[in-house]
Amino acid sequence: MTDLHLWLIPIVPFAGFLVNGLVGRKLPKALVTAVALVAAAVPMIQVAAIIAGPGSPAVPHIENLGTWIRAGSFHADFSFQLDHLTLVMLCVVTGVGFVIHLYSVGYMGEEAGYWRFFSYMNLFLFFMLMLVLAENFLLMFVGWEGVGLASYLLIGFYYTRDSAADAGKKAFIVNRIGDFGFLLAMFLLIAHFGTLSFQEIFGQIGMHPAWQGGFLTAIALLLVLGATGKSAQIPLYVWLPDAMEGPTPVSALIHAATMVTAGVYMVARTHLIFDRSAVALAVVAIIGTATAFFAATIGMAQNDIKRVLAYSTVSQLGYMFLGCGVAAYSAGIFHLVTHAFFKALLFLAAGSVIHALGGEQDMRAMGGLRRRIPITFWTMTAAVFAISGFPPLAGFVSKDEILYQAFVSPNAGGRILWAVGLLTAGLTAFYMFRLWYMTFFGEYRGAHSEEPTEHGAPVHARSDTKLVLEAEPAGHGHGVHESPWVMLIPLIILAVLSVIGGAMGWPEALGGTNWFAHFLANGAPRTSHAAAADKGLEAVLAIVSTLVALAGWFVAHLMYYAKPELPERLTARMHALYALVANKYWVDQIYGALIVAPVLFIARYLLGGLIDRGIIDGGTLTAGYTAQGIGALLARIQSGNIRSYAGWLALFAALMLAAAWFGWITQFLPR
Amino acid sequence: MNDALRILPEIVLVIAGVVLMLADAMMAKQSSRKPLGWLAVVGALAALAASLWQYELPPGTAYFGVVQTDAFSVFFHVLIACIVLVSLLITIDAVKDSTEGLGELFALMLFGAVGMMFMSGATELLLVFVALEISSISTYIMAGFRRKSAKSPESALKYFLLGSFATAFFLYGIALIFGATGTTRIEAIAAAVGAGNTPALIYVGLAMIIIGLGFKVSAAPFHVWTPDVYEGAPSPVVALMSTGPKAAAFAVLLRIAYGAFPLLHTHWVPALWWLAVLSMTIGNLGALRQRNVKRMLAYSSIAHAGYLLVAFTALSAEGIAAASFYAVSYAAMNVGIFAVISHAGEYDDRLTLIDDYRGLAYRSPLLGGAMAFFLISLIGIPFTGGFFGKFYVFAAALHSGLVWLTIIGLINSGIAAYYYLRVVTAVYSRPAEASPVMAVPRPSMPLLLALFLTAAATLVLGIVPTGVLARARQAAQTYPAFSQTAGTPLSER
Amino acid sequence: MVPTSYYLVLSAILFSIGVAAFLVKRNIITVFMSIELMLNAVNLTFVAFSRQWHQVSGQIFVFFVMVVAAAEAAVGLAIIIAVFRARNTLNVDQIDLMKL
Amino acid sequence: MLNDSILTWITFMPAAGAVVVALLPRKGRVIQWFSLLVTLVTFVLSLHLPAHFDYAQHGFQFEENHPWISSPAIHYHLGIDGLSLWLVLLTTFLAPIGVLVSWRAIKARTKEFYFLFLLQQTAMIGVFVSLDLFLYYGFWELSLVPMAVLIAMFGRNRGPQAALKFFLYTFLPSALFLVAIIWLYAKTGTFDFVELQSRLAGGGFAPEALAWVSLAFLVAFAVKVPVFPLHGWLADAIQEAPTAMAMVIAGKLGLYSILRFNLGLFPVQARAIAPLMIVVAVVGLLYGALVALAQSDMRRLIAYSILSHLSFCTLGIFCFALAGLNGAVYQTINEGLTGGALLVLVSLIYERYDTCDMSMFGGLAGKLPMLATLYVITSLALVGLPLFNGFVGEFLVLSGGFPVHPGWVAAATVGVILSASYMLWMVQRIFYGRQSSLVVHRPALDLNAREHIMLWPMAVLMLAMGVLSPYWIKGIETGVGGLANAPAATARATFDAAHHGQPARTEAVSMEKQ
Amino acid sequence: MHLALFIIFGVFCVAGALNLLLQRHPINSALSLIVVMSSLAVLYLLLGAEFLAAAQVIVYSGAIMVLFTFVIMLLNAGKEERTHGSRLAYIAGFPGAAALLGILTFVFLSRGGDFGQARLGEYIVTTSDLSRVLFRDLLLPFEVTSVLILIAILGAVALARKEH
Repeated sequence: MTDLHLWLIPIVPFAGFLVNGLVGRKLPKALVTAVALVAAAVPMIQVAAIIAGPGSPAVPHIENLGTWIRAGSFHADFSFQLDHLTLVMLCVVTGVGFVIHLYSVGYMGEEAGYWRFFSYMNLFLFFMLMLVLAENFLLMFVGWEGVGLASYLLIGFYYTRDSAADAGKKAFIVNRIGDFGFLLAMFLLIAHFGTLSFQEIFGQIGMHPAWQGGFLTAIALLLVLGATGKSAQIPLYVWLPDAMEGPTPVSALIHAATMVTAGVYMVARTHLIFDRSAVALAVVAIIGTATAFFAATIGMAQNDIKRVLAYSTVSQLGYMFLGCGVAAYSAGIFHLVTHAFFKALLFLAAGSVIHALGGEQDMRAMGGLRRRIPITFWTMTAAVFAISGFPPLAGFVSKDEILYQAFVSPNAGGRILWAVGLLTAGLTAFYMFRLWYMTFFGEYRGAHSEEPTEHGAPVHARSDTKLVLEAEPAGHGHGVHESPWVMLIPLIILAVLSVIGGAMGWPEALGGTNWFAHFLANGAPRTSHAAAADKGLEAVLAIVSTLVALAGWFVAHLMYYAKPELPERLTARMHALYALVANKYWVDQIYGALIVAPVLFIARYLLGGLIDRGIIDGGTLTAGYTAQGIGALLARIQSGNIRSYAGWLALFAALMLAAAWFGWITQFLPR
Repeated sequence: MNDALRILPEIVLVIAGVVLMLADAMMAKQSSRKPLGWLAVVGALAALAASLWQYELPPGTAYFGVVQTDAFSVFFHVLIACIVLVSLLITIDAVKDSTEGLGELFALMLFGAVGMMFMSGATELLLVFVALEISSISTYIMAGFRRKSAKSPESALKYFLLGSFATAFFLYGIALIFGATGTTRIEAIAAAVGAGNTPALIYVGLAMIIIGLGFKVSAAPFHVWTPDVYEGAPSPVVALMSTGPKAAAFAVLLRIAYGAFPLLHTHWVPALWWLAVLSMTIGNLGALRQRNVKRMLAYSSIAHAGYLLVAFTALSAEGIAAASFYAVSYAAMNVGIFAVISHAGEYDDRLTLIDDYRGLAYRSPLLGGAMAFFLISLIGIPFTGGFFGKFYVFAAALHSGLVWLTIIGLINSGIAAYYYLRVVTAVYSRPAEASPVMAVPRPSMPLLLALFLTAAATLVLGIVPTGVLARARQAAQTYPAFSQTAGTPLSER
Repeated sequence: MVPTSYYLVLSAILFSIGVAAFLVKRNIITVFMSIELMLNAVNLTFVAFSRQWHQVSGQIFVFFVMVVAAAEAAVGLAIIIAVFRARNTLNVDQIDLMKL
Repeated sequence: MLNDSILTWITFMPAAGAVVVALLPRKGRVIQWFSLLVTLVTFVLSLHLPAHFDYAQHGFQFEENHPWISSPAIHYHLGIDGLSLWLVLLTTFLAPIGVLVSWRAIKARTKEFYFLFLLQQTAMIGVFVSLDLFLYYGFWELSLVPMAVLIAMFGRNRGPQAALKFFLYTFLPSALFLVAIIWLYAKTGTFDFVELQSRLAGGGFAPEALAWVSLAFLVAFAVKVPVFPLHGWLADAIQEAPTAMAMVIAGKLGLYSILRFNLGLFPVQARAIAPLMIVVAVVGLLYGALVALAQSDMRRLIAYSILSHLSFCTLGIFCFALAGLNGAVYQTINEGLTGGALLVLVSLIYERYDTCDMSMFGGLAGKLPMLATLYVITSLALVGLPLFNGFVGEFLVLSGGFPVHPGWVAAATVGVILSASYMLWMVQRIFYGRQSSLVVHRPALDLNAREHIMLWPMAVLMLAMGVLSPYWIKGIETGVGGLANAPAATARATFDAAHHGQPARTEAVSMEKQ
Repeated sequence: MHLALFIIFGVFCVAGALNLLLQRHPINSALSLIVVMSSLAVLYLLLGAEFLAAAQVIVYSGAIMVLFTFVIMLLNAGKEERTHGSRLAYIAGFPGAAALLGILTFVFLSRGGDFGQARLGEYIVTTSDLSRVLFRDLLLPFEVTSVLILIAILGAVALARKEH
């Protein structure tokens, strides 16, 4: 077996992180850029080399670097595995990762924390690649937590802003709740299998066809909890919209294309466990569908361009979950891939818009940008159409595959899931076109872009005080303008991929080969029931969903282009509903009131105050005072008066004599 | 002549005392009396040498069986000689040249030591009584020596009146024992008790003797005099009287209990058990609230008497050895701490409250460190004599099956840590801004010597106790009747 | 013919009166006197027992007690004088500078 | 042959240094440099141990056994095994850092400080290497005094009170502990650990008495750890203590002793009380984390976080699973390292701003970026981020304990969430956000060379222990291997039967097999 | 005869002791004590202790009590004031004293048979008998007494010396 030196793939970005992180502050900017880009490019080249390499290596291909943790006979190794699923993920991570690194060179070009930013980005790549390459749960968990860390650092990149620091913390903690599930799942796995290695666990499952549900359900559900945290699904999605506080390339890379899809990847990776548990699959599907719909409704009422995209991401991730939940793992992964293209593109394009407007993120202050930033406009258009599901763009192909799989799934609720998914597709089209229209069409509604906006310093001037002083005079105070080429090239690349990416998995019903599903048949298969369905149904469903997308477009066109006064009328009419949606169903507030506040209350007053101060400290004091009190009482004998001392002596002498005479004390001697 | 050798240390001390008196009388009225102190030190050293030499003597009695020289008495002779020696050094350091009656003070210390030594060697209750009175009366007088303060005569008066009161009980006890047995010789009493004479009288008499001696060792509930007397008496005197007469009284108690009434141990062991428990508890709890250092140490000395009684109660050779060892280690650390107090308080007790000692370590690192060290030993921290003594005592007690006594005792030593540590922390905390910054006088040579001797002894007893331990064990062999019972729980005897 | 126990009881009575006097008397000198009373009571016991056992040592004990009492008296009265000088009172109840 | 006396050298080198310190002049920085030299030499000497340790061998190595006092039979018996090996190393490693962190913080009374500091070192090392119960108890108690005096002398505001509290809390149970030791001696006639172990294993003791004795041991140790609810001294002590002491005040001594004595001498009794200990461990874990959330003083927060993290160790110990025991020891080392580093960092902030009140801070990262970086790294290690040491320990504890007590361990895992919450919140309150007026107005420099020198080794070690854990585990496992419950397969079988009705796996790779 | 004498002087003793207790002027108390001591001397005679009877009168009633009266005079002590210094003295002390008396009396009377009867002139200790024991068997205590007296002198001198 050839040694592919898989460890090199993550280690190069790590080296980049170390160099930039430790000495980046003192390096010239060009060198920082070079290090970061090389660190991002090398893994991509390596992956390409593997793909282009001679023959296909054994699948899965495993490389073991040695033990990481061991106790007794249990051990978890630094071991990497390569199979088709990994390869797909590697392509996405390294490819999109590199493209976004490139973009960032332009976007972050004038930040004082430039070196810091790129070291974090490289760190992220390192952990993401670890996550993808891991051969066991524990190593996967390293990546899993690691990307969370990178995400935390990058969200809080503008750490002087309280909101950014808050958002970073929130992301980390909510992710930790998911990790709690992941950890428990691992403990259960160890308890049952004695190992955490994928191969060994899946091998054991394979050998015991009788194992259904039971502990496997428990494991699967705990894994789902982990996945909901990382992939921002109900109930743990709350961190992702806030994560938009980070720089836009971060949103594109981490909070759209790669990290948030880790949950989907994990479900696909462990699908052998899910396959044994109908309950867990159903849970995944329901969570996915619910999230997709729920987030889409919120997305309709958001005005911050990045927040719209954030909710859209949550919603699309829901689709992926739905795909996995109906055991169509390849469909889920396929959507993951296409979503990486178009959502990254959307974010980058949005970043370009924001960049153009000097930091403005509120869509109500945009409009009519179509001509001023044409390349951004066109690439974004491609993305909007792709996500809305217009054939033959990438989004259409992957989303339809999922909806189709849901429809034909033997589960009782498959049709319901499909219906909700379809409705969501319409909503998606609506809010994406709403964004499109509000941003690019109509009149420019913004104030003069030179002025910093109210709710936050402009994007270039956000890091720290030193930075503000340096950055402000250098800001783009010259009106709306197109971004530099270093930012546009990534847009174009991603636009192309968004347009043609669907070809990989063009459904057989429409004359394609669905190469992607076959490619993944080994790692994350489509389950067999899909094949039983007929191709005609698939075609019909595709048409239906296209029509729904068109409907969404139409409504958006009506409301935000044709009759711009309509939205206000509608909001006035359906005031309560609008408030509900615009306030994101008050979920943050509810969580705050139901979880955070009680926990803090208990911590502060019940535990910290009552128990710690009151009982434990107080108990100590009471014991001390009691002893002192007895001492004081004894000291009362010490009246200083000789006669009373003599009286005391006489009394005890008498007692002593009595005791001696009657022999009392002999009996009262405790043993 | 052979008889005289058996009381050689006492003779040496008497001669030294008399020489001292004569020298004092011959000296000019205004001249410094400190050289007399050195003379006394020489006397004490000679007595120490004589005591050590007595280890060479084969065990035996002298003067018609009135006094006995054995490993046990010699052990205490050596201890008492050492205590007096160091107390003399402290006195030399503490008192001013002008202090009146200094010559008498030194002489009294030496004469008092004669009494203590006779106590530890006497086998005739009459001699015990006389010796006890010598040691007591000399301490009564010394307690009143700090005459500038109204407290000192008061202290002397209280000690004197209550001491005499207790002596009356002690004497009554002897009378009753005499009545029951017809003799006042210890072995003879033991024999007579075996012959079964009027047990009621013996019980009551024994109880009265225990009352009297309990008073002398300040065991609760006969401890009431202790805090007042310690507070008023001059510190160097307290150094002596909290250790010397106490050790001697314990020796007497041991000899009487183990020598004269071994057969009645079922009677006196419970009594001592209760005395031990009460002493430890009352001593430690009482000390908790004290603000005056000397009062606090007085309570602590009550508690330590309790620990010593624990060893008695163990009723084994180990117990005797432990008691003897504990007496030594307690003497070392207690004399040491009073050396510090005496110097810091400059004899007239300028520093009386614990708060006055705040920041002592800042004013004088040496004194502060020494004080902390002795306190730590009193707490019973390992590698100090205090710890090993306590350990040995409770090991003996537990070995004899006294589980509860051991538990009570060690919990008590835990409580005790509080008040000792309060002083340690005071010594080591920064002096308050408002407090008058008191310049502690530079330690003089005798003080340094005293501190060195006591600290070294405390440390040696904690780290390499083997030598003293062997002597203590040898002393315990004086009572072979009990060494066989070691190890069997009390209930099985 | 008097039973020895009568003597003993008499001594016990005297002793107890001595104790009581110690508790009652306010004048330090009288308090001291009650101690002397107690010692005398003990002496009676010694003499009585000495007679009973036909042992001289009991009487010698009494002799020694007298000597000790004399010594105590000398010292005690000196202390009393010192106290009186310091406090100008002979009332025991007022000799309580040190307490608690 | 150095192997025959190395432990004596390591143990008493600091004490000898202390004596020299007492004689050194107070001028300049002589005392500091000398103390640093002593601690460094001790550390270098201690490196001899892992280098010559026989990792294949169970039982004690580098033994020294000389009679000390003949009766009671007390021996000067030293020796280490895999359990104590790394704890000794941790102690010697932290010593130079303790000197460095006190370099500027201790301005007056340096002689007293370093004298006591070095004495404390000897006491701590002595605890780990003593194999004679008497000797052990000596070091155990001795370790209290310098600590208490240092807290009293160098405490910030309420030093004396904190010192008293600390001392009494630990000393009172020690009294009962001493009773237990003496009882054992009375019954067996020996203080020697190895001999006692075989005697006790031989049986013939009243089970009730043994239960009480083991309880006395346990309480004394539990207070020192501290185990909830015996932690009353911890927050005050850590808040007041000079950093060099706060770093070592909690954790290792108590946990080591529980492992060595409670599990080593009283395996049956330890198992009997395990359910209770599991409960208090989990409660303490969550309790500490929650109370930490409510703190506004950095040191107090860290104190409660230490309580929480040490509870992991207790949990790991009383599950009696090999992984759990490994993890408990590992976590003990982690706590010393990471908690220590955090306290060092806090003290650096305190040196610059004279306060530990978090409400006074904000935006410090802009001003002290290096310090902020290291602070974040340390926080992440404490939080248990994978590839840091904390994760290895927590993972081993939790995964080892899970098959035994799934419910409790699951509850303990919640602590993972909470620890992230309070640590990140602390980081945020200090370093992020707008700069507070204190930060703006008080001039302060970023880390200097000395501070770099003491912090980076710790940071690197955190990472190294996170990545290369087998290097440490192999030693630890020889030490704790004998303490675990052997029957791994049955544990899983009962687990399966109890929880899922699944048949026990036949080809199971038994996790706790030895 | 013996009994009569015993009763007479016994009553004297007790009366004197009670008088000591009840009198408020120290001089009266001292005189009462002299009565007690002298009566005791008679009782000693009844018990055959001739030398002691003499010594009792000379040393106790004579020397010691003279010392007392001397000091009383010196300090010009007046009548006692009935101060209320201590309740504990009564609360604890009187029951204690009473219990002491009770226990001792009970012991003596219940075991009265053990102690035999005292006859007049049955056992008379002469001075020579006394000295034979005193200067032989108890020589050392006797000698040691000198130290005691030395101390007493020293102490009296040191304490009573007037300060300047």
